[in-house]
Amino acid sequence: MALMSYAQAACQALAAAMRADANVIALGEDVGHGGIFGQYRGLREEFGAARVIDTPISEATIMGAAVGMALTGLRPVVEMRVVDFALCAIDEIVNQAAKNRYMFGGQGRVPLVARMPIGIWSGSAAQHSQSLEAWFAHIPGLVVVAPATPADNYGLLAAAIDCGDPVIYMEHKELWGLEGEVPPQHTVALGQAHTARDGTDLTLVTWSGMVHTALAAAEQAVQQGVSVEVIDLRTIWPWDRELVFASVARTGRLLVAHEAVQAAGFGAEVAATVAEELGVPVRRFGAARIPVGYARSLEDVARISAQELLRELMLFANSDSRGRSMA
Amino acid sequence: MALMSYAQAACQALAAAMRADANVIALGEDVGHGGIFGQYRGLREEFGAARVIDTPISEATIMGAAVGMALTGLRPVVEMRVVDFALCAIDEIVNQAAKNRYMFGGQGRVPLVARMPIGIWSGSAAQHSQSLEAWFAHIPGLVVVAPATPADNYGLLAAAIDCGDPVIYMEHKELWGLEGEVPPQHTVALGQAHTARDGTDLTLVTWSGMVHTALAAAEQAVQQGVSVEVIDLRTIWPWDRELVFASVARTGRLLVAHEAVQAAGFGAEVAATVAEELGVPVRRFGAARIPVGYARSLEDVARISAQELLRELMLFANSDSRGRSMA
Amino acid sequence: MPANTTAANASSAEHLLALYRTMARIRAFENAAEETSRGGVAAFGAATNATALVRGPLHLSTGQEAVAAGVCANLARSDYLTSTHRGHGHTLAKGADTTAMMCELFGRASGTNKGKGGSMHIADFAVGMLGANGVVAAGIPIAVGAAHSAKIRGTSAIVTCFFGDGAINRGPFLEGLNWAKIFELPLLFVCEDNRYSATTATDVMTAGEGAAARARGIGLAAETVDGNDVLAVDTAARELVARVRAGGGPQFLHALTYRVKGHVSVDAAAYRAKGEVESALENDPLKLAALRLAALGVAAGRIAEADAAAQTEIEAALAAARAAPVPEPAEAYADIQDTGAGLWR
Amino acid sequence: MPANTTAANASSAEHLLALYRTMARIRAFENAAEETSRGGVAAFGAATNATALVRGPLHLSTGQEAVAAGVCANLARSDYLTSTHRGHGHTLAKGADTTAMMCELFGRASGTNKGKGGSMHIADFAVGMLGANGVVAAGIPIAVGAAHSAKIRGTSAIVTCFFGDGAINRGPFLEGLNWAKIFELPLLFVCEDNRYSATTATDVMTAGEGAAARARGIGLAAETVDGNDVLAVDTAARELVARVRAGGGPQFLHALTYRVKGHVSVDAAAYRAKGEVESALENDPLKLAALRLAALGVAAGRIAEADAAAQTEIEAALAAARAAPVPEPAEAYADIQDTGAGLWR
Ligand SMILES: Cc1ncc(C[n+]2csc(CCOP(=O)(O)OP(=O)(O)O)c2C)c(N)n1
Ligand SMILES: Cc1ncc(C[n+]2csc(CCOP(=O)(O)OP(=O)(O)O)c2C)c(N)n1
Ligand SMILES: [Mg+2]
Ligand SMILES: [Mg+2]
Repeated sequence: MALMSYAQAACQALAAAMRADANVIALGEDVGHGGIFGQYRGLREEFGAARVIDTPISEATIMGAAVGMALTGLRPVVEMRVVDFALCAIDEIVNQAAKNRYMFGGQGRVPLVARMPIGIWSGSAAQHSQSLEAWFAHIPGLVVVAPATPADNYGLLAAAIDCGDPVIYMEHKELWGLEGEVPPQHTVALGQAHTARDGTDLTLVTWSGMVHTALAAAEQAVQQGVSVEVIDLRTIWPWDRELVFASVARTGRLLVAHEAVQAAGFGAEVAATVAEELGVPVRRFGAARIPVGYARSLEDVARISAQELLRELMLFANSDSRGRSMA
Repeated sequence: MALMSYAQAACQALAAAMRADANVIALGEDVGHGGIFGQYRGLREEFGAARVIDTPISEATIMGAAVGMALTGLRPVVEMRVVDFALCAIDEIVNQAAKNRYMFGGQGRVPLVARMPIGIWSGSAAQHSQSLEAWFAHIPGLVVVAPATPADNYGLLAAAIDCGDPVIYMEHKELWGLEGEVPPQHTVALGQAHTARDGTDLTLVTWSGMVHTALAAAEQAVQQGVSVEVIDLRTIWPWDRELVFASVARTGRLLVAHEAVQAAGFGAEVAATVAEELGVPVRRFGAARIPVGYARSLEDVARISAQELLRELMLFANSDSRGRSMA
Repeated sequence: MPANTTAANASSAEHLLALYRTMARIRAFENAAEETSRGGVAAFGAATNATALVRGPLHLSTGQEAVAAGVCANLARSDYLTSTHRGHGHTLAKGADTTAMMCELFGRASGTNKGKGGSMHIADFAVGMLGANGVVAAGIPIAVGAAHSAKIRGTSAIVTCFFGDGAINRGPFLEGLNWAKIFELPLLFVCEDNRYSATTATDVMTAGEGAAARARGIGLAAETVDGNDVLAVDTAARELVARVRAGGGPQFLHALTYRVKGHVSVDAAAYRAKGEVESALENDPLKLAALRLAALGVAAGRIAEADAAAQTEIEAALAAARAAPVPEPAEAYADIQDTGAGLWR
Repeated sequence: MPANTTAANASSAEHLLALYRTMARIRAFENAAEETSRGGVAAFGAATNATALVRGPLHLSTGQEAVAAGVCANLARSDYLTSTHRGHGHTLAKGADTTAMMCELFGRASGTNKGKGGSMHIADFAVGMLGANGVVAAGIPIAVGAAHSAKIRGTSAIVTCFFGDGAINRGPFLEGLNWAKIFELPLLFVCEDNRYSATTATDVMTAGEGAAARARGIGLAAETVDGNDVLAVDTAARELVARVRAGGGPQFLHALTYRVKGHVSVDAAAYRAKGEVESALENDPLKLAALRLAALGVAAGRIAEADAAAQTEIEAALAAARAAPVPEPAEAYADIQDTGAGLWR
């Protein structure tokens, strides 16, 4: 076990993969100087500029070139800085990377990892604060991953690089400095959720930065007599239905919380599926459908605090068997 | 009333708006020659090339320029041909058009209509057959519209041009030739769904091309003793919760069907909301999470037929009160 | 030295005849595809004929065959190539099998893409053909990546990237050329300029002196060639390919040709000036090559033979495609992704 | 004619002094913003200081003031302008009020954007400043649209579009220039070349002869100017703006300058060569202008006065911003859209 930050964990997982396989390369803006969050620190020194490739500000071509690289034997790790800028490369992700293998009848494979951090990034306002994991879950051909801890950022990035599919790898913009223990040679299987906290009264499914908020809220719920099971989905697609179903079957109700806008967010998929399959009360708590404002007073409205989440938890826990408030 | 095709209806609604307001203009590839579906036929002849603007193949700039036009007094109607190509203009839609008014503190307005047809387009395979309405519903600042009939394509396009917000206007790629009656000076309020068929046993919510499939399936369900109420949502965001809730409160169960991939589709939003609010059984039927293949045998797997929808309807109608199959 | 001249003549005649054969095969292939597609296109509001063998949009390169033939004559099987929605000629000239191609257009399980792609996405990775593409200019970044990969992996493969005149107004053109040049990638860009972008004449949509000037503005050497003269294309491409192979970095070829048919097979192209097509047909690349072959002393019978051989080959392809089985519905779920695919909706 | 010369001298001195004042105000504004932002930036992994008055990424144009001042001196209030993430200078020079700007950086309800945008999205539509933008090159198509709109509506407004040297490698650069030229729009493109794109020296990422050559490759006339010489910028811009106003279509100005600070305020810019900044400071645009003013016979006191006035103005802005109320939380739900907004999640 080693203590490292979320950024260091990813960096070390990538370094290990690059040591093991000469075809693993990294490309994107400013990666040569270590990435603007330090998530590529030291890689160019170790692997050289030919494998840690600084690129022009050309998102469409960064992603499109990665498709061409992946098709011809490399395993590129693509840096998009934030998901907001990946919006300049959507054709390349959705029409090219995701569909290539299918459209060409299985002739090619596109084993690339596209890193595009999600989440509110303090004081950065509307164009740097989005969480768009639901978009990519909607697109056949893509795997979608959102690690919440340093250990998972190591283990999931290792698994993503190893995976033969295009993986949309969504770190969180405010977790880079978070520290935690990482087991050596750690990997985490894609598609496996993690029960971050056991509980009996209610299942709270979440992912990414919201995992930490959820754990804090669950902690406080205990004092109000409610035992919350917290599941960190970790992989958004394919999501771990079995683990969620098993938990909800025990607790009898599901709350999904996420930082993304609630409307048409991935919480809807989880909630709808559980409602369909188990017929138990479901509830969601995602962000309001508002852009993220700059002033702290506005940004705070777009964020979900542990306090607000707790309030939702308690309201839901105290609702009737169809999930309706008993007030 | 006049009989016209879905394409003609849109064309005439646009012509009427252009006659009424000199600031309404149209721009996009091939619009000068009437648009490749005839949806701009005759407009250049009537309004001239300065207002019916043929553009280079520059999707990002078509959309970005429309933002600049809208900010400075025009009301542009933007042609993207199919939603699949609009993926080349996502930054301009999501980071610019949708966020402009908010981000700049209400200084500007972006009254544009971005036409980007959805749906499978027979024999056109994976890159020309997507339905991505859920994406845009997820983005604060956007209105999302999906007309199913000539009358609605007239009335909703008129309303969309009139609306001060950026409207993602999603016609269906296979409905251009569909004929129907259109009342004179027709408009349809944004955000209002339409009960396309009354019924008592089950509410079927749908939109766009799937409305026609749903009506066919509902017709057949009668013969099997099940009365289906079909609601055409028409506007995806904001969707008509009141009408849907009222219907489901009567029928006691909800099925949402759409041509888009089911996973993280907009059906999840509708189903999850109804489950949360009414606690009744919900079910979705969307496309499998597969790209659309070219061969008819493959394309047919990606489509939802009236037959399949009927099967789902009947299974659901015959399930227990928690929506679970009684087999 | 009349003997040498004769020998040189004979060898260049054989070379031209080989190029002619490629063009004739493309022409025959596309004529047959057009024939079997009648009613199968839903573009331009036309009704779909449910029984058409070739479905959906079919973009023909009729009249542009010299570009595909002349460029690809200089490529090895191990070289890579990316193409556009109008990619039959490139694919065939790169070495793909016409039966597998026709099967693909017919949506058969034995097609190059197992029936999953059709005309607009035709690909044959076995001959380095990494795919036609339904999105204008989308092949450019992919080609750039393949070339970057070849360079990183130290292979000798080079990449050729075809795109149309309309594509030079999309962002990836700038980004891709810039990238190729700063990394000095082994890449030949070919702008196949047929003067139209769908229903729009490209020149009025294009500022400046056109494709070659733009490429030069981004620092690439660029040449312009008569794209209907297969020998001229071949000669220019040979020189450029040699420079690319020698490590000279990306090169740019602007080939001037003409789109004889409508944008897609059902487009009557009523927007063209009267007589425009007729006068363009004077410059038909097959006709020009045949005249040149005659001038080189090749007997008319050998040209007719080439035409007939192409015809026979394509008829066999048609017959095979007609007889081939369509994909099983279960195949719709195959080859999507390893992680997270399945019947589960 | 010594009398005339003196008069000319005096008038050009006054003109330069006015330009100097604009630069001094920008400098003072940004110095104050930097000071009040310490710890407020989460970029580069740095921790956020919850009490910082200016939050998030702050991109300073220190050392580049001559470009904003020189160009905007030739614009009317009714002309439009689009900018980048590094937009304080452009906004101020276009006529925005420094108090409203500082309030915006402080996230106050009285900010130009009601506290919704901050530094990276600063805008003042009342003076035609249509917005800074957090996405590199995203302002280009918007400027193109504004110019197209001005042309269609028949107004006399022209548009100026600022972007960085890094932006010329993004697709919208090509698309926007092409569009502006084919429609002959009233638009001045200004590439403010500060030699860096975040941590990367732009030249190694840019093929060819740079911004002006690229613009020429797309058919635009283009000029290069010393962007640290405010008079040179002013003179070049005057000529280009005149051409634009006269219906000459889009013009292009490449202004060479230098980014004195890091990319964002907390970036120490350790990736730069030793001594690079020091030697660049020799060319500081304020210093150069002050020398020139002295040469024109302007008394040192008048320059000091200009500096002091700028300082006073910005201190007042700071005080006002400190005292201003923050936006009410309910404001988070306002100005999203007319149809479909609301508290409903
Ligand atoms: C990004 C994008 N925009 C629009 C289209 C629709 N479209 C298909 S082909 C075409 C014209 C392309 O012109 P050009 O590049 O010259 O190729 P050509 O068809 O002449 O071979 C257009 C506009 C598309 N496929 N992709
Ligand atoms: C599309 C996009 N890609 C990347 C970024 C991150 N980014 C912000 S500023 C910047 C450098 C821009 O360089 P340049 O255009 O020269 O402007 P400068 O910062 O030098 O003023 C980058 C890469 C972004 N904001 N948008
Ligand atoms: Mg063309
Ligand atoms: Mg710069």
